[in-house]
Amino acid sequence: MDVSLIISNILNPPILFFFLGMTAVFVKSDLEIPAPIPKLFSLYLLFAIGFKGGVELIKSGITQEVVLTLAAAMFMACLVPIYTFFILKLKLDTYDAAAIAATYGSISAVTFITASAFLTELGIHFDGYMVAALALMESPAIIVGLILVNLFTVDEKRDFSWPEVLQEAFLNSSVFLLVGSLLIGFLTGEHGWKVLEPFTQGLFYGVLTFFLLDMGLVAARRIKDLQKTGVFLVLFAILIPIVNAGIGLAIAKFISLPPGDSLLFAVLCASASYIAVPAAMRLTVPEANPSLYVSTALAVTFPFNIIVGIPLYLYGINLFWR
Amino acid sequence: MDVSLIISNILNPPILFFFLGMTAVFVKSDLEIPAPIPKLFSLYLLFAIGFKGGVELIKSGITQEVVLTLAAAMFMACLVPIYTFFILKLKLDTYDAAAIAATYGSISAVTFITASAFLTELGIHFDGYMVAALALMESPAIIVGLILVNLFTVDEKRDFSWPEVLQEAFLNSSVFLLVGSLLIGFLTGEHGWKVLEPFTQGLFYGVLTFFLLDMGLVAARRIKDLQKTGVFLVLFAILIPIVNAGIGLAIAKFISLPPGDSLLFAVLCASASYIAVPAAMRLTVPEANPSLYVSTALAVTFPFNIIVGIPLYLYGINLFWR
Amino acid sequence: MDVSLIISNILNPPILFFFLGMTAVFVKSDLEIPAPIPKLFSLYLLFAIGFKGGVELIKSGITQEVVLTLAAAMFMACLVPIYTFFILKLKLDTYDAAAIAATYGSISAVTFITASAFLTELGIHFDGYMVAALALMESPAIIVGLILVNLFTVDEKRDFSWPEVLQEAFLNSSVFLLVGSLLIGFLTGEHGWKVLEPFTQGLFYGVLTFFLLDMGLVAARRIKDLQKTGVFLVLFAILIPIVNAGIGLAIAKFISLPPGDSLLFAVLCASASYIAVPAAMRLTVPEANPSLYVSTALAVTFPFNIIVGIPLYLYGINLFWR
Amino acid sequence: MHLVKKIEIIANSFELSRILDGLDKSGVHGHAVIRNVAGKGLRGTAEDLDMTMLDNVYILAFCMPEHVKPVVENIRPLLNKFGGTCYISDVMEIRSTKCIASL
Amino acid sequence: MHLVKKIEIIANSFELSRILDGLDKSGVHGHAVIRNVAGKGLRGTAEDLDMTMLDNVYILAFCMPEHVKPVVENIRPLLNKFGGTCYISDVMEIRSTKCIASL
Amino acid sequence: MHLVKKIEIIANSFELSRILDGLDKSGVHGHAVIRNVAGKGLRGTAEDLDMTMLDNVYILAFCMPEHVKPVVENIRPLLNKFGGTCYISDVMEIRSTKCIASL
Ligand SMILES: Nc1ncnc2c1ncn2[C@@H]1O[C@H](COP(=O)(O)O)[C@@H](O)[C@H]1O
Ligand SMILES: Nc1ncnc2c1ncn2[C@@H]1O[C@H](COP(=O)(O)O)[C@@H](O)[C@H]1O
Ligand SMILES: Nc1ncnc2c1ncn2[C@@H]1O[C@H](COP(=O)(O)O)[C@@H](O)[C@H]1O
Ligand code: NA
Ligand code: NA
Ligand code: NA
Repeated sequence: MDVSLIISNILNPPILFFFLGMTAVFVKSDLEIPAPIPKLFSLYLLFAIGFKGGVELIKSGITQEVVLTLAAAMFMACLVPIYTFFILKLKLDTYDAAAIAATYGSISAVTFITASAFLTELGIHFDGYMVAALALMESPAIIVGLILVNLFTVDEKRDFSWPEVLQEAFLNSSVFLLVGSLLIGFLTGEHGWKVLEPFTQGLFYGVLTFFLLDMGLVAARRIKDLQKTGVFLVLFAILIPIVNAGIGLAIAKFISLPPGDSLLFAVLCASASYIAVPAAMRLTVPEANPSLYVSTALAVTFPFNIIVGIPLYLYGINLFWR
Repeated sequence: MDVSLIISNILNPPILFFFLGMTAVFVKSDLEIPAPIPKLFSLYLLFAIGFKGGVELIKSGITQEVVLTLAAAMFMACLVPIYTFFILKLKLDTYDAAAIAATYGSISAVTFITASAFLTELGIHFDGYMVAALALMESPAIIVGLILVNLFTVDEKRDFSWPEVLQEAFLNSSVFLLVGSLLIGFLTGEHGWKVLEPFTQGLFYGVLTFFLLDMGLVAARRIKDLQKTGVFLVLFAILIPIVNAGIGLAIAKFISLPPGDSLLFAVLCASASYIAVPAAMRLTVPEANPSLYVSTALAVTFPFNIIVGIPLYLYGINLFWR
Repeated sequence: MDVSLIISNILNPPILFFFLGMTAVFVKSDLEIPAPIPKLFSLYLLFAIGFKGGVELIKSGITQEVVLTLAAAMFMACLVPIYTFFILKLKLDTYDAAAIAATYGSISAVTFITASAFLTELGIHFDGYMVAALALMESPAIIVGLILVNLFTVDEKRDFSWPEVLQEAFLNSSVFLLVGSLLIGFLTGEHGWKVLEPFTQGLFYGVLTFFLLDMGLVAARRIKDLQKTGVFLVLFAILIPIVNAGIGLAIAKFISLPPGDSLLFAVLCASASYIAVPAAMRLTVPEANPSLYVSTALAVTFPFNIIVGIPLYLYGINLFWR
Repeated sequence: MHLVKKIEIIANSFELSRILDGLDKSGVHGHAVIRNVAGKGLRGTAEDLDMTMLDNVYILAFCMPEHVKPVVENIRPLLNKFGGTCYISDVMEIRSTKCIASL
Repeated sequence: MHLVKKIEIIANSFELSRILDGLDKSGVHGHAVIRNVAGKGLRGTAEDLDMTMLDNVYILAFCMPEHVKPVVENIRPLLNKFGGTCYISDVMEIRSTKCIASL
Repeated sequence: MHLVKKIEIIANSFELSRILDGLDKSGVHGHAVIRNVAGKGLRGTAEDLDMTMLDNVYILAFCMPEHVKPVVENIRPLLNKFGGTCYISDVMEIRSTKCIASL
C-alpha cells in the first residue's frame, strides 16, 4: 500500500522531471536551466500559492481551526530547531549545529507545493489557510538558531544587530512575496481569482514540473558534497524529517485536522529550508560551513521528502485517520 | 463616487502588487525580479496588446472614427511637448526642459494597459484601434523635443544626424514591436487570434500583475531621487497629467468618442514615457539630466496615473458622457 | 496551388513574427529578446513536443509502422551526411565539408515544430511517434561526420576520445531533454497529459511565435556572413534540403506513411541543425570554420524551409498521395 | 592620462550593499558591479546561483591612489568575516580633457 | 609572452556600437563585452536596468601598445559626450606559439 | 599586501570545464567565472549567444607568481586548439591579516 502510493507519486510528471534533472548530472549532460529562469519560477510559485491561499482564506474565514493550526505551526517552528540543535551538537560545533538546526526548523515551499499537487491529483481536499502556516514557519527558526548561537558561544561578543537579523528573517524575498500574495488574495478574493486564474492556476503544474527539473539538476550537483558531510549528517537528513513528520501528524491528529491539511502540516515539519535560511545563516552565522547545511537540505532531505516522504506520511494518515 | 472608483481600482491584483513592490523597497526587503525578466514581460505586453489591437482593427475596419482618433492622438503628441516646454523653461535650462517635455508628450504603454484591464473589469467596452493611437503617440514627442532644443540653443552647432534621430524615434524596440504585432494581428485576423489566444489573452492579466510588482520596485527605488528634482517638478508631474487628461477628454467629447475609448485617450495624454523617450534623450540630448526625466515619469506620474488618475478620469467621463 | 499554400503558410503568426524579427535587423531597430529568454523558449518547446510525443506514442503503441519510420529516420541520418560530404569536398577542405555535412544530416527541432503547427492548422493528422524520429535523427550525423574526418585526414593522429564524442552526440541538452520528455510522456500517459495541458498545449503556439521572432533576429544577423560563404554554399543550402525532402518523401511513400507523417519526415530530412551539431563540431572538429556551418543552416536553410519548404513539400504530398 | 588605482572585489552578493557602503565611506563614489559570477574559493563552489542565492558579485572601482588605504581599512573586516577577495592594481585613466596630450 | 595593453571601458549600453566602431577604426579588432553591469558614476546610479534600458556595459579589449593612442582619440569624444570611463593597463599575452620559452 | 598574478582568460563556454581543470591541476584552486560574454576575436563574432550555444566566458584567477608557468603550460594547448585568449598581469592582494601594516 505504501509502495503503491510511492509509485503513483513517482509516476507524476513533476517527480519524473526531478529524476530527469538528477540523471542529466549523473550522465554529465550539459542540460541546464539558465539563471535567472529558476528564480522566476520560484517567484511565480510563491506568488501563485500565496495568492490562492489568500483567496481560500477569505472564503473559509479565520476560524478556530485556522488559529489552532497556526499556533501548532509556530510551536513546531520553535521546537524543531531547539531539539535538533542538541542532537547535532553531539558531533558538530555550535555554529554548524545551530545553522543546520535552523535549516530543519524552517520549511521548503517547493516540498509543500509538490505535496499539494500530489493531494490535488489524488482528489484529497486541503485548506487554503495551510499556506498561512507555510508562511509562518519560514522565519522563527532563523531567530531560534541565532539565540542558540548566542547562548552557547561565550568567547567574544558577536557583533550583529537584531534589527538586521529580524529584517533578514521576516522580510527576505520568499517570506515577503508569499505573505504579500496571501494578503492580496485575501483582499481581492473570488473576483481577483477569476481574472488571474489562467495564470496562477493554469500554468501552475507546468511551472512546478519545469522547476523540479532544475531542482533535480541542483540537488544532484550537491550530492558529491555529501562525502564531506559524512554519514552522521546524511542519516540526520533522512531520519529527522520522518521524526518531525511523526510529531507533526500527532499534533494534527490532536487538533483534529482533516487528512489533507495533516499531510501538508507533516510536510512542513519534515521539510528543510535551502533558500531563505542558508541566505540568513551566511549573514548571521558566517562561521558555519554553508556546504553542510545547504547540501543536507538540498541533496538529501528534499529528494527524500518529495519521493518517499510525501507518500509515506500519507500512508500514516491513511492508517490513523479512519 | 470618485473615491469608490479609486477603491475598486486599488483593490485589483495589479495595483495591489504595484503597492507590494513599493512596500518591498520601503521595508528594505531583498525582493527583486531579476533582469531580464521584466524586459521579457514588457515585450510580452507589447506583443499581446499590439496583436489584439490589430485583430480588432481588422474587425472594425478603418472608419472615420478611427482616422479622427488617430489625428487627435497626433495632435496631442505634438501639442503637449510644446506647451509643457515653456512651463518647464521657467525653472529649468533648455536641455532639461526639452527632455522632460518630450517625456510627457510621449506615452506609457503600461499605463494604457492597466487602464484597459480596468475597463475590462468594469465591463466597459473600448475599441482595438486605440492601440494604434498608442503606437502613434510614442514617437512624435522625441522629434518635437529635439526641434525645441535646436531652436532654443544658439551657442554651438549640435552634431547629431537626423537619420539617427528618426531611427531612434520610430524604430526603437517598443514602437517596432507594438506596430509589428499590430500589423500581424491585422493580417492574420480572427484566425490568428484563435490559435494565440491562450498565450496572448490567458496570461495577459497575470503577466501585467507580475510586471506591476516590478514597476513598484523600480518606482520606489526612484523616489529618493525626487529630493534632487525639487517641488516644482513633483507638482508638474502630478498636475500636468491632470491637465493633459482634461484636454484629452475635451477632444474625445468633441469627436464623440465612446466612454471607454475616451478614457484610454485621456490616459495616453496623461501618461509619460519612462522607456523609449529616456533612451532617445540620453542619445540625442545628452546634456539633459536623466534622473530628472526618468524619476518624474516613473516615480510620480506613473503611480499617480494608475492609482488615482485612471479612476479620476473615468469619473470625469461618467459626469460628462451621459 | 503551391503558391496559395505558401501564402496561407506565410499568413500565420509564427512566420509573420519571423519576418518581423528579420525586418528589425534590416531596419536596424534595437529590438532584441534578451538572453537567456530564447534558451528558455527552446527548452520549453523541446519539453512540450517531447512530452506530447510520448503521450501519443503510448496511445498508438509501438507498431510496425513506428519501427519502419524509425529505421527510415536512422537511414536518412546516415545517408545525408555521407553523400553531401562528397559534394562539399568538391569546393571545401575535409574539415569544413564534414562539419557542414553533419549539420545537414542532423535536424532542426524548430523547423519540425513549425511544420507540425502548420499541419495542425490545416487539420491534417500526424502521429506522435514522429517526435521519436526527430530525437533519433539528431545525433548520428555527428558520429558520421567525425568518422569522415578521420578517414579523409591522414596527416597527424587527431587527439579526441570517443567517449567524449558519444557524450556530446547523445547527451547534449537538446537530445537529452527531448528524449527525457518523451519517456516521461510515455510513462505518465493520458493522466500526465491532462494536468500539464494548459502549460504544454495552451502556451505552445504563443511560445513558438515569440521564439520565431527571435529566430528571425538571429537569422538576419547571420545573413551578412553569407558573403564570406560564397554562392556555392548558398545554393547548397537551398538545393540540398529540396533533394533531401524528395528522398524523404520517396521513402515515406515506399513505407506508406500517411500524408501528415510524410511531411514531417520530409521536413526532418530537409532541415539542418544550428544548435546541437555546431556545438559538437566546435569541440570535435575545431579546424572547421563555424561561420560556414552555422550561417548556411541558420540564415538560408532554416528560413527557406519554414517559408517555402514546408508548403512545397506538402504540395508534393498532395500530388502523389492521392 | 593619469595614474589611478583599480580595486577588484569578488564577494558574495549579500555583502554587496555593505561593500558599496564601505567604498562610499572611503571616498570612492564610482563603481561598477557585475552579478551572477560563479566561482570557487576558500569556501567552496558557488555555482547553484539562483537556487541558494549564494552567487558572487564582481565589484570594480577605480579611484585615486590616496583612497586605497581607507578602502582597505573599511573592506577588509567584511571580507574576513563573510569571505571574498580584494585586489589592487595600477591603471591609467582616460577621461580628463587633456589626456591625449600626455600620451 | 609579450606585452600588450588592456583597455577597459564602462559606458552606457546605447554607446556600445559606437565604441566598438571606434575600436575597430583604431585597428583593435578583438573585444569582449559584458552586459548588464550596474554601477554608479558621475551621472548617478544605473541600477534599474531593464526598465529604463539605461544599463551599462563593460568592454574589454587587448591590443598592441601602438593602438592605444588612436583608440583614445576615437573613444574620448564619445565618453565626453555620453558619459562613461576608460582605463588602460599593461598585461602579458599568452597565445603566440613561443610564449612558454620566454617565461 | 602582497603581489599576486592575475590570469584573465576569454574562451568559448564549451572549453570552461577543461580550462578550470587545467587551472586546478596547476595548483590554482580559486577562480571566478562570468558567463554570457559577447565578443569578437580571430574566429569572428559570438553574439548570438543562446541560439548557437557559442557564447564566451570570462575566467579570472588570482594566483601566486610561481603558479603562472604551469598554468600557461596547461592552458595554452587548449587555447591553441579551441580558440580563446589568456592574459597575465600583476596585482596586490588584500586579504591576509597583516596587509594594512604593509601599506
Ligand atoms: N584566487 C581566486 N581567483 C579568482 N577568484 C577567486 C579566488 N578566490 C576566491 N575567488 C572568488 O571569490 C569567491 C569567494 O571566495 P572565498 O571567500 O574564498 O570563498 C569565490 O567564490 C570566487 O568566485
Ligand atoms: N570610478 C569608477 N569605478 C568604477 N566604475 C565607474 C567609475 N565611475 C564610473 N563608473 C561606471 O561607469 C558608468 C558611467 O559613469 P558616468 O559616465 O560617470 O556616469 C557608471 O554607471 C559606472 O558603472
Ligand atoms: N584582443 C581581444 N581583446 C578582448 N577580447 C578578445 C580579444 N581577442 C579575442 N577576444 C575574446 O575571445 C573570444 C575568442 O577569441 P578567438 O579565439 O580569437 O575567436 C572572442 O570572442 C572575444 O570575446
Ligand atoms: Na521543518
Ligand atoms: Na502623454
Ligand atoms: Na536533415
